[in-house]
Amino acid sequence: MAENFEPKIVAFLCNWCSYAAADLAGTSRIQYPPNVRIVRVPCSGRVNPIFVIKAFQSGVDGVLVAGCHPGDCHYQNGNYFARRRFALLKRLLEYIGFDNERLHLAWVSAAEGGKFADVIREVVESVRKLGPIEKLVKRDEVLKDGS
Amino acid sequence: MKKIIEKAKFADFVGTLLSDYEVFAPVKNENGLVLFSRISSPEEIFLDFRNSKKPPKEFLFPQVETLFEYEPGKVKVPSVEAIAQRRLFLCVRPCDVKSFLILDEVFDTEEFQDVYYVTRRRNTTILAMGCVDPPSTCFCTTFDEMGPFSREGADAFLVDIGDRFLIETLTERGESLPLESLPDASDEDVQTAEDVEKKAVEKVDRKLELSKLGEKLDGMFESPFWDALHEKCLTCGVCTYLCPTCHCFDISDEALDSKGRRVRNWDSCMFPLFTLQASGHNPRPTSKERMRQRIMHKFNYFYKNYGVYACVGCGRCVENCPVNLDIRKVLEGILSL
Amino acid sequence: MNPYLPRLAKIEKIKIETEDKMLKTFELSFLDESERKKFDFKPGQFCEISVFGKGEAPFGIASSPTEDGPIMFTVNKAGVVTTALHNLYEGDIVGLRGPLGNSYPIELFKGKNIVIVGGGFAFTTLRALTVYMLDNRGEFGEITVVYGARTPGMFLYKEELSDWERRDDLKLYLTIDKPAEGWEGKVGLVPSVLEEVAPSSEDAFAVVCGPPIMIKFTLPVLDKLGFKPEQIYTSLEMRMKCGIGKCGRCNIGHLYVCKDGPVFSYAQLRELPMEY
Amino acid sequence: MEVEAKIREKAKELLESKAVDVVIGFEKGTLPLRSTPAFIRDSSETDRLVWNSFCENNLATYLNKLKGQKVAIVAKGCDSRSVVALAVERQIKREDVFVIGVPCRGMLDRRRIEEAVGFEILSALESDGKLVVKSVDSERTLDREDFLFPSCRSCRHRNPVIYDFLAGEKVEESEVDEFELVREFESKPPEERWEYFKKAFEDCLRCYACREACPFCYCEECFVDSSRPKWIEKGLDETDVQIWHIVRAYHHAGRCVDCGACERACPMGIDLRFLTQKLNKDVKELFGFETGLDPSVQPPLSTFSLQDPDDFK
Repeated sequence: MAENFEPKIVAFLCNWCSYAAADLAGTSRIQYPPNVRIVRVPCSGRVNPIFVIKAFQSGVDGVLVAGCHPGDCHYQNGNYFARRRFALLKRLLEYIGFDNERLHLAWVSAAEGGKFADVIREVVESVRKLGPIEKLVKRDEVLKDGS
Repeated sequence: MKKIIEKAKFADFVGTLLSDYEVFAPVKNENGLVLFSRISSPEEIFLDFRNSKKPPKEFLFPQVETLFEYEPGKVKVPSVEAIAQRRLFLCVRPCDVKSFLILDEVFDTEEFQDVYYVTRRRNTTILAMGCVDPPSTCFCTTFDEMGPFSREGADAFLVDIGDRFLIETLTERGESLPLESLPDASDEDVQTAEDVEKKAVEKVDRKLELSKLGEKLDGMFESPFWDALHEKCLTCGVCTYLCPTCHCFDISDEALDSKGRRVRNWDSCMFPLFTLQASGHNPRPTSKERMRQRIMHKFNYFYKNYGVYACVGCGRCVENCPVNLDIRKVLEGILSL
Repeated sequence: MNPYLPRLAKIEKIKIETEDKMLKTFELSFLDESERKKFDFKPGQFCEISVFGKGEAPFGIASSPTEDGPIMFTVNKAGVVTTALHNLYEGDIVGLRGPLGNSYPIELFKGKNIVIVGGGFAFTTLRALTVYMLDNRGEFGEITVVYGARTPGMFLYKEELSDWERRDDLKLYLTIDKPAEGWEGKVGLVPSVLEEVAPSSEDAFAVVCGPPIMIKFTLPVLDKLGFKPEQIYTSLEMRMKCGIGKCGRCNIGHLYVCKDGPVFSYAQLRELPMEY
Repeated sequence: MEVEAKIREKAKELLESKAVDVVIGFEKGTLPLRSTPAFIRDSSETDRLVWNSFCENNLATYLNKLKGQKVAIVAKGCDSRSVVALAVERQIKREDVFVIGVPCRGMLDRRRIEEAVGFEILSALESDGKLVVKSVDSERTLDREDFLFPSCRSCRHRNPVIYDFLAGEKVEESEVDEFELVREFESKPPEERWEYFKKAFEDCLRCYACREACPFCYCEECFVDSSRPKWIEKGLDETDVQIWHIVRAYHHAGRCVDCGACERACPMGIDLRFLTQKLNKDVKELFGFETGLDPSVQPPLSTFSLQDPDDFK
């Protein structure tokens, strides 16, 4: 089952670096899996951990949070705050037994179109191995969407 | 009629009930909480309890209930059959049985009948059990015709008289219970049951005199009594969520794209959103107004509207309040003004 | 009959009432025609309108029982449901539950002079009452309407107001808070205009709806004009969920605004605690 | 008893001298094994104040409601850390709060006591390390160390970290490893951890006693009450309950003093420190921070360091 399972990935990309990297990957015709749905945020520091948890609850199989390399942040320290926030969130989710490889974190600068594609490929493959999400996802026959 | 169920044969008796009814009885769950839950075998029943943590009200007026589901252009109400099975509440305490009668006043009015509550209520047989050893937090005898052995509202009544139960049927629904194979109760059994009852009634000595309560409450809406009272209240929902007579609820929609459902959840007058208006105005912004509303509702407004207090003296709010804000002390404070 | 089940209704028409676009009037018609016949209501009653997926909220019925066809509601964009309503289009489906609550005491008003005092966007059920009285004009005495708004663009039902101005069997006084160019009508707050108009309290009833600050200053004026508390009625708004006196939140004292109201006389309100 | 006398005396002095408007302490509860918060404004009523092993509430939670008033508060070690942390978060002005510090030997868990003795307790008496509980016809003597609340058992700050007056001699601090249980749990396989997590919160009622008992839950609008956006539903859906607890605990990362007030307030006896202690451990190991010990240090999530550990690839 795992081979033809197409995971749904949500990626929170910071506008100045990782979103720009996604653009660059596109303009450079670099291929990467289409599973990712991109949410553009001003900065990785804008990503509230509840966004990530809410995504998992809605049935998203994997989440990527990407920002500028430390020191490159357009707002100086947004990514430093994100670094602390997601260090704690990742360990807390792991602690409660949630399969932690569903949450991926990456620094991708605006010039790293190639790295962006690699990161997406890596995220999709690692989540594909885990199969559809079971923990924290709302199982609700009425509210189950079509797929 | 009065019959005897040997404790040794109680499991068989419950077995026969299970074949005719969905049976809900006190069960001790893995986390050590005694809760009423649906049982599939007699062994699950746990009788060494004073009262359940959550009141059995939750099976007539569930904490979460789907009112209807909807899709674009279509509203689907849950079929009445889904909630109309024959059910039996086993070993319910008299105070909780009385709470059903109080909830009936709200949900079963002829102008607007709450079909969800009324359907369940009309299909539920109530086999109550007297409190042989009522704890000190109980004050049910405060309310008229209420006590550890009051039978009002029950279809049949169990009294624990040592190695056996005396079961007394009170309504025809009670008579329709499978009691034929049980021996009749001897006069001696009946006498023992009466002694047990007398002892228990005396034990509930925290009896408040409420005759003047309504008139006192009428005059004290602006009284400084409320300022002193509310300060330690945290405005959490414990007292309302564990109360057998609290009936307030919230209605909200849960949706995914174009499909969804409308759900009714328990609500609490202690919560910030209870009376918060879209304009931002909230007639009851702090714990003072909310605590005053809780007391006024249960002991003044409800009495004015329905002629009965919205309290059965079960003591759950007394036992579980995180700051030990004891409603009996509140009432005594009001009565002494 | 399940009291929580809304009937499906279609939005026939949406009209923007005010210049700031925060108020829109919706005309709703039942999908099932037979429901409309059963839907007999009186001025002052309200309905719970459902936007499926967002929730339900109470709105006064703005149309009069004498107007058949779609039922009119004017909605101020404030919360989740009202914002959702404002985002809908003509032809969309909503839910409608009602009529709920009591109404203005029409029987009591018959043969009497009626003074209607409205402020801001609280003119919905007052419109229903006024239109009802105009359609049964003979049954009522003198009708005086004092309606104030912040600016000329903030009046509701502007076309009808101009029709009413031309009628001789209705005294209409429109006022705005501050002078605005192109406006010849009165300028000033409702209480002061009411004092100036000074309708007689003889054999009369007053109906007051508007923001609390307006009511606070209107009552003393009515009192000075000789209106006793039992001659003054108002319609109150509270947070509501069930609309049928069960969910426990909209009470003032022992009365529920949804079931025992929303229309109360001031004699009633004086007996109740000031908690609204 | 002498701690109690000192508290009363100090309270009387503060009220008489008008140094404070109100003294928040504990008075005798209406049930055995219970003390209840008391708000004393009249200096003649300070004799209502008591001190025993059942003063379990964290009174700092009331400071948020008494802004602008001069308040004296009876504070155990953990409560005093709450006062420090609330001042750091600028919710209270330190000079408006007079801390009557009380060295604490840990509070006793009434539910576990009642379960252990099996009978309904009608009265209780404490004397040097022992607790004598009585019912109508039976009596038991218990060792208080066996019935400490979990947070008190792993407490390393029994003496108040700040105080304007200390009611009683300092007690010796324990060197217990406060994160021992967390480390043990971390070593378990994921599935077993997930099962424990699911079972721990399945009795949750969404009554929010944990939120209201905590001094650091002072948001104007809690995320569960938000309707725009609506993060989670209000019912008992398993994932909504789980997310409520995950996010509530997460919001206390680097702000929780592990006083255990949330756990004690929970009517369903849920292991709420299960999540907050993990966060406290991570905050200490990753950022070297412990809440409420040093008024000059910023809470970890409102600052950063260039040398922070980096999980981003």
